[in-house]
Amino acid sequence: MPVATMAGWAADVIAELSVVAGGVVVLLYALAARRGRQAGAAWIALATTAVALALTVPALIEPGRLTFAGTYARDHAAAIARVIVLLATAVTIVLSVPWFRRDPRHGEYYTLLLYSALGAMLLAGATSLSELVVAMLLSSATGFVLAAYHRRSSASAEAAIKYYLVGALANGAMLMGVALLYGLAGGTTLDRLPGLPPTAGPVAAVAVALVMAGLMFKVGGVPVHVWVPDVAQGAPVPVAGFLLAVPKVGAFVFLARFVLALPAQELGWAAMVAVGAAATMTLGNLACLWQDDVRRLLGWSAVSQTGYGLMAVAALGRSDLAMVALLYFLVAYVPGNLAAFGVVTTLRGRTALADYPGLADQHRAEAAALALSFLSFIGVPPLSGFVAKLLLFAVAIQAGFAWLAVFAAVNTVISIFYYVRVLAPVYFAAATARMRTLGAAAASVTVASAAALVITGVLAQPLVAAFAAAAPGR
Amino acid sequence: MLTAAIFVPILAALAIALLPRHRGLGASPRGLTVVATAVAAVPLVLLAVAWLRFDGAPGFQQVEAVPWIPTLGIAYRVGLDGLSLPLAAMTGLVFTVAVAYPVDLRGRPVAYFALMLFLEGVSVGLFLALDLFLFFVFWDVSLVAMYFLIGAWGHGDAQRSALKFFLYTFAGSLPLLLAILGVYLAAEPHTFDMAEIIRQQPLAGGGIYAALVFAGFFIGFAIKTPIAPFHTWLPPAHVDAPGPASAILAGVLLKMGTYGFVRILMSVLPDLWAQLAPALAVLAVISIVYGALVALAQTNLKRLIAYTSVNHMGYVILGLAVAGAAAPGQEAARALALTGATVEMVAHGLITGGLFLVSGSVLARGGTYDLETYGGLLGRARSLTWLTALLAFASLGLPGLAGFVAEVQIFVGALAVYPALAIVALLGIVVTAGLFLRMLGRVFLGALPDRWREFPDLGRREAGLLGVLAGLVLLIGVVPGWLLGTIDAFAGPFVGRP
Amino acid sequence: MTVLAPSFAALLLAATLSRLGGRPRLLGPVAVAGMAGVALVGLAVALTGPGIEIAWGPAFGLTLGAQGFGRVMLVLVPAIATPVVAYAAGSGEDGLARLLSFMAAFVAAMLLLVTAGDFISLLIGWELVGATSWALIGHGWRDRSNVDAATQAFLTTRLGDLGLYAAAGAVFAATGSFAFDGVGVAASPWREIVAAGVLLAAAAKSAQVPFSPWLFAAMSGPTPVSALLHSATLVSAGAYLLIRLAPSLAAVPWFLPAITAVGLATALSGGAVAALHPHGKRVLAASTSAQYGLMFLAVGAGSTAAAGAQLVTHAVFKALLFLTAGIAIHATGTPEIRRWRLGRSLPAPAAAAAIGALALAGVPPLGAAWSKEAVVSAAVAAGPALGALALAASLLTAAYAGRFLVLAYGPGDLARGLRRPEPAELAALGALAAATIALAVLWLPPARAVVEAATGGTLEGGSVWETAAALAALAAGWAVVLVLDRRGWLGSGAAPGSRRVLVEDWLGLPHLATRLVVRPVSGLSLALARADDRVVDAGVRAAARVGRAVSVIAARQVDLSIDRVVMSTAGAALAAARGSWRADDAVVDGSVEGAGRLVGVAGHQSRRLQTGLTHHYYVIGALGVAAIAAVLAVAR
Amino acid sequence: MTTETVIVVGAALFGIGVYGALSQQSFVMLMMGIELMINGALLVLVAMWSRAAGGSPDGQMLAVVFMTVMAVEMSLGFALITSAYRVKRADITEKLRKLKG
Amino acid sequence: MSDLPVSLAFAAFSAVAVVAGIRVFRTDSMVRAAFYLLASFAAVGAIMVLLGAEFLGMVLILMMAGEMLVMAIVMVMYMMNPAGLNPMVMVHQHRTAIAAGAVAFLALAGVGLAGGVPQRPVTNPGAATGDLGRELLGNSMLVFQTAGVTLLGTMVGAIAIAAPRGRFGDADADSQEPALQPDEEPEA
Repeated sequence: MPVATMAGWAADVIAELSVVAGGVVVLLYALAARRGRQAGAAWIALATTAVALALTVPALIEPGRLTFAGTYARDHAAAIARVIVLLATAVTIVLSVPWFRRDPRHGEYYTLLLYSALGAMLLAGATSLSELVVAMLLSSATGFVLAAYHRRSSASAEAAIKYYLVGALANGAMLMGVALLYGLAGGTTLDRLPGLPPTAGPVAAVAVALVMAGLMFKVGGVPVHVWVPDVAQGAPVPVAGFLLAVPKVGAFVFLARFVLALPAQELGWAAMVAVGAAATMTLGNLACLWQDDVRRLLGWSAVSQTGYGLMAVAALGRSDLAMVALLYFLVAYVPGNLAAFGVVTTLRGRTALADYPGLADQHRAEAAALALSFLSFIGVPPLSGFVAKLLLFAVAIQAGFAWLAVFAAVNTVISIFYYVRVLAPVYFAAATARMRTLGAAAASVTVASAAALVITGVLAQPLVAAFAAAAPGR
Repeated sequence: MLTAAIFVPILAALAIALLPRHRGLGASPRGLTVVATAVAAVPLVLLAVAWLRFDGAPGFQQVEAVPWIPTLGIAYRVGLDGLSLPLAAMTGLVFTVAVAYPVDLRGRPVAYFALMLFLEGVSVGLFLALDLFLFFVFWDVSLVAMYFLIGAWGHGDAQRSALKFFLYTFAGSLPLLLAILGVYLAAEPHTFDMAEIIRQQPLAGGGIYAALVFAGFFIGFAIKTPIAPFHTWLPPAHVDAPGPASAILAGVLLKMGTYGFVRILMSVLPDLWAQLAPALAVLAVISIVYGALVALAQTNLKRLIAYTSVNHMGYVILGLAVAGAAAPGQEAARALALTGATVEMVAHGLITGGLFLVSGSVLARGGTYDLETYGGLLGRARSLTWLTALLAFASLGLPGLAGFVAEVQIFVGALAVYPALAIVALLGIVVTAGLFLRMLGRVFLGALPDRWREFPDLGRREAGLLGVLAGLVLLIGVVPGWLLGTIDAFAGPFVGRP
Repeated sequence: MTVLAPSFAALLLAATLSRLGGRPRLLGPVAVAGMAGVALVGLAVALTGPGIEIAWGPAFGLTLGAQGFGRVMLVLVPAIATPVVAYAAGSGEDGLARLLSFMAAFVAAMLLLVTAGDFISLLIGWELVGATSWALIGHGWRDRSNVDAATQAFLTTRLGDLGLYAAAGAVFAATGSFAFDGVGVAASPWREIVAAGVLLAAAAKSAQVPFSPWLFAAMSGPTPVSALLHSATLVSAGAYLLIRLAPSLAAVPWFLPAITAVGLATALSGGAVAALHPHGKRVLAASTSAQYGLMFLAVGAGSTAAAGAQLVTHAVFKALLFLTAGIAIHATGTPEIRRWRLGRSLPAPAAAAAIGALALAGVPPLGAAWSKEAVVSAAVAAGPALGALALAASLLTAAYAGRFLVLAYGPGDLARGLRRPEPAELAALGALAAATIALAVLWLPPARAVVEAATGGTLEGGSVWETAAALAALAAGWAVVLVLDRRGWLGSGAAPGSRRVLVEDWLGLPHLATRLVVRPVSGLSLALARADDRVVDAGVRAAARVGRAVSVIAARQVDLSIDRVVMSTAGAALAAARGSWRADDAVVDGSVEGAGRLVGVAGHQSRRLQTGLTHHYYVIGALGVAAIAAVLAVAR
Repeated sequence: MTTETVIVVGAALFGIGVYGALSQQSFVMLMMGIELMINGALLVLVAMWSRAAGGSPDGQMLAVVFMTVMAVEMSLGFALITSAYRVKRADITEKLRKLKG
Repeated sequence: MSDLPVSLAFAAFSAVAVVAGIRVFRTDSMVRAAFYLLASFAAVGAIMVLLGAEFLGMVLILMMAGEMLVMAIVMVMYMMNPAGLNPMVMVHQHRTAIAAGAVAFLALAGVGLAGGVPQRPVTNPGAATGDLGRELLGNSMLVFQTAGVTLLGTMVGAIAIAAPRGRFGDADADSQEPALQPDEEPEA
């Protein structure tokens, strides 16, 4: 292998490499720094995300191509996903500092966070089954640990174990699927999938179903969504916000690449994804209805949001806007999720619904962030959630899944009920006690996330235009 | 200029929302009322100027357009014609009056005025929007603002009513969204531009797709209007909302539905509308008679007025059904019906808006809406009585007042196209007369119960504001030419009147 | 001078009067002078006869003009109103300023009505007359029965107004304009609608059968209001309309016969009521109804001129009679006619009443006799049977006129402590009595041409034997009255429940209206209101029942083993409805909320899927993967 | 020893693993089930590499990745079990049921 | 290698792999179960060798041997009845699990036997190990690197949550959520 090629490949993943390096630096710092200075690791991590963001810029501009012998894509979709992931990671870092202040293993936490983000980034760019498996593993392995990070908290431990057990099963299933697909395609890169032998039908169906199990686990879709509410409730709050959003970004992009690579004639993947979308959004919504725990509610609502996002996946290849819809959905969903968990973080983990009355009186900004986040989830204009839903409905109709759009509409109406169930006391009831917060830093990134919902909603054009140019595999 | 009419109140709302709550202007309800009223009047003034510049030519005028999401064919497009101009101006007026109208602020003046102004900008924007996307944005946002107004300043079971309102009308907005998307996807190239879509008529071929789009629009607008049997969100929302919010809900928000029927559904799918016009007319007549009869049985002042809205919106739909019907040779009658329906939208906004403000004042003084507990208030509250009576007579369609101008045109038009239905619908005006006279008799006439010996009359501010509405109702009733001329500039070409 | 001038003048007067509430002394003079002024303006307009077109909207305008019989009405209405207003000012009612002001407004509306040249203008005047009459009848608003009576009157006449709406629409549909001119040329189905609408409106307004009872309700107003409403204004509008439009609609075959039938029925039934009723003002009210029945009869017989003449003479003497009745009520404090007998106590009003009653009975040479004869002539010309019936009606007229005179102002005991009439009241009586007498000019030969010119119709030449027959009927009627009075039966009351009570109560029409209209409507309205609150409740319940059936099956599975929970909760959303069955009592608020509740229960059920047990999750996952594979393999 | 027969053996191991994962209460036993599933997958993979993919070298790489997955999952599993045991004294799945609904 | 001995060997190893696999869940002792699992893995490793992947097969056997030792230790540490001295069955939803396993087996075996898998035998049997090396540092460089980061992350993570002692003493102290009020002690 010529050295020049290797160097060129390295340059292609310079942003990812910077995150690897940043993680190592954070680790070394954490090992060296005194206990009082552990929070400094956060600043290094933050700087790492900034550097990686800067290094991602070229990939947003240059035309996309495959690298590492076809195992990795350096294209717009991956770059956009990387930007979303890095920004979300940065927000999570800022939220984590006050949250973990008393934790003695404060430092290496950021290494794990960075590597988890890296997993999502690699997943977004993966174009081979090997890279899929290993990126999934990186994302999951760090995710399990992050969920368990409150080592004195039984809820955290329980959430992590369940996350792990479900993930291990899904992964195991996926490996069998990957093995079969490899055999059918004669290689691991995705570009071999369209050439599956025509006799492969049943084998391919089983194989794809097994791979789907793994991908659905990552995006939090039915039937392996069960970890989502548990992690939302049990994991450390900033981590919950992170885990419900960031891995999903990578997994959705990979899912898009994957289904687009499948031979559409032999496999009814679009219908399968559509059914999965319907089931996911409905189940998530129904389970949300009577939640009295705000974090758990957010978890279930994340499930239902995944269902909406899957609508775009189902429409891939049948609608020219499907990829735009998918990416825009991620842009709308991630900050909404972060803002909501940011509010919970800022309010010191306050999670019982009964603790929320009168929030608007005491903390206008936090209440507004929560309201914006929820309204965006509902899809109220001019928030980005609305544009996302508009696009999702449009692509579903265009792809011939009008029933799915109607289904989603009905679900949206149902969802109003539980979002309003939280918002109504926040705005209409009087506070019973003074609510303390974690401080201005957490509040400000929360508000910034919420503001992003407004900004990306009103000024959607640059995003939509960029996404329209970003179709993976082209 | 139209943009200013939309965004001055919205920006002012944001500015007010950011005011500190316990210092300065934020702590002074009186000062805020003055400021907010002044801001609320801005769209009214701007639209009055726009009206002066309006030249009566067909098509959209004074269009202001900026690309918004060109990739998706979305632009910020506003403009007006003979249909939207009166409605937008009426919106400005009703809001100005409602903002200035005294109400129990529950110690949250900042939020109240911010929401009211925000809602004003949004509502004006909806009537001026020439882009389906923009239209829907305003449509949905208005629901949210109204939800908070009812929930936070309502009374009774306000939160439940607000939720029901929000859920129900949002449920209506989603079929609307799907239908808009259906139109968008059918247009080639894909666009949300109303003028372009109306020109293209992308769904002219009919078929199941067009039928589904029609159904989506219809459900969305029918819920908002509301047409019976989609009206059940209306009474609780009205009863529990604060007076000015009710006035806006009835005066402005309901018009969004009827306006949508004309602006979008009838314009985009005229053939289908013509096919279904008889059925729609039947539905309208049911709304008319049903709304009137149910209102007749009410003992709650506000519920009574709320049901008359169902009745009046039935007139509007009847007019629209007639206007869109396939009746060769009756273009003049159809134009008359469309003009009448539009006047009814404006008139209902002023009249019912005024009546809801009145009911707010009655509640503030008597603490209940129960008709039977009142009586003989004429002796104590003269201006309240006279203003209410005037508005009530306007609502029951007395000539010389705005309601008559609207209803007579609707009936005349309907009679030319659907004589039998029109005659059934006419029964509605007798029932309406009965229920309003009964209401006036119960509340203001008869013996004065002892508990109301000290019932205070309207304050000068209330009387003045209601006077403005009543004066306009009278003006339209006596000299409607200026309004009818403007509307006819739209209605004539719309029905293809030679 | 524009044709609207009289209306404006009256409106101005109304506005002025409403501002004079603080200065009661000025009210009377201003009102009388103002109304007289209005009459003069009306006269001027009637003579010059200008027409005017007001562009109301782009599609149509309002056509107004002093044409045909309208010119007579322009003068007649304010002319009658002037003494009535004087009387009202003198009688010192509560809220006099409001009363006078509304009377002036009422006159303004009436003047607008009679100048209307198209259906929209007519409708405007028509409805405004109705609305102002509501305010006048309900003048004593502190008593709720007055208010209810006013409402009844308004609603009844508004029911008739629907006819005008229909007529307006039909004319427009046929001709593209609302002008009266188009009535004659309208094409077939529309012309019939116009005819029916006009007849309905006219009958309701003129208190013809079956709408007559509202006139009794209208008696709740103060006397001057009754005098005004029942003489030249409110009630006359219907007859006026027919006089104006019947000729154009004569081509509709059933139109004139229908008018005749209505008029005849009212004349006879109203006469019967008037002849029996114990309440003074109501006797007059019923007689009004009957007299207008005669006018309808004339119109139906094709003689609008006779009807017009009758309208004018009736307006004058009926106003007079109402005022005398008002003085009697005021003096005695009771509306019961048999307890009046004020001939000795109040000679001046008695004289006036005598003049009025003679006119009502149709005693020559009073003008009223001339007009009544013209009506009878018209009826005879239309057919002998009709003529006979018309004669019968005039016999009834004579009878109740006599009864009224004898009971009200017959020679009785000299009563003391009576409230004496005010000078203004007496002056009003005098003026009206004088006018009644003055109308004797109609007997002069040129009168015939004048009347024909004024009404635009023709008069039948009366024959001698008709006059003789009419006089005989008159004499017979009076004889009966005198005989009955001698025997003391004239003033006797009716036994409760007797047939006579039924007759007195308008042959049971109000009862019928209550049973056939009011009760069904209010019952329906209550039922609908109740249904509206729990609409489609049944639907919700049915859905719940289906859901329960499904859930029973599902539940059996659930009980088998904990593993199966997971399996069977695939149908959890359906099992849901079980809960909603329990919540059934609470489900009363419509299908929407019912559906909401179903969803809510589904929410509870779907949460049961999340058992917290990992091995259940594993099963869900395994089932899910199998399902995915199946969909993948099957779907394309 | 054809591709099909190896796949059948792999399927058997996978099936046994599924059974174990679904039936075992103890975390460790449950993990053994998952290991067996991966074991089956690995066998199928190598069979594919050898007989169906023409010995393409990325197949071997994939096998290495599979083994990495096994190792990583096992070690993390043990770490998480350790952690859970410390705070909850939990060694079987039934002891973890606080988070539900 | 001729076909027959290979086939016989394959049959034997397959039998071992499957039977040992079943025995994993059919034994009284967890430690024994661990060793059955090891046996199953070893048999699979042997089949892999038969299939030509000598290096991978050996790695698998070695790796699993180490892993099973750890597993045994963990059992001893945490599990009740660690040494399996008493017979025990710790299963739930047994029938469902059997059904699921059987379905998985039948589905996979069924589609495997259905014949959709292409026949592309390995072309250069001897070069497998060398290929792997080149692949590792060549085309699959990124995968290899990622795996490396994953292992690093796993080590850090496993230590972070499992090690009770850290640089600053008790590493678990205060490792929980903040309390709702700053002056309160958080609840565990």
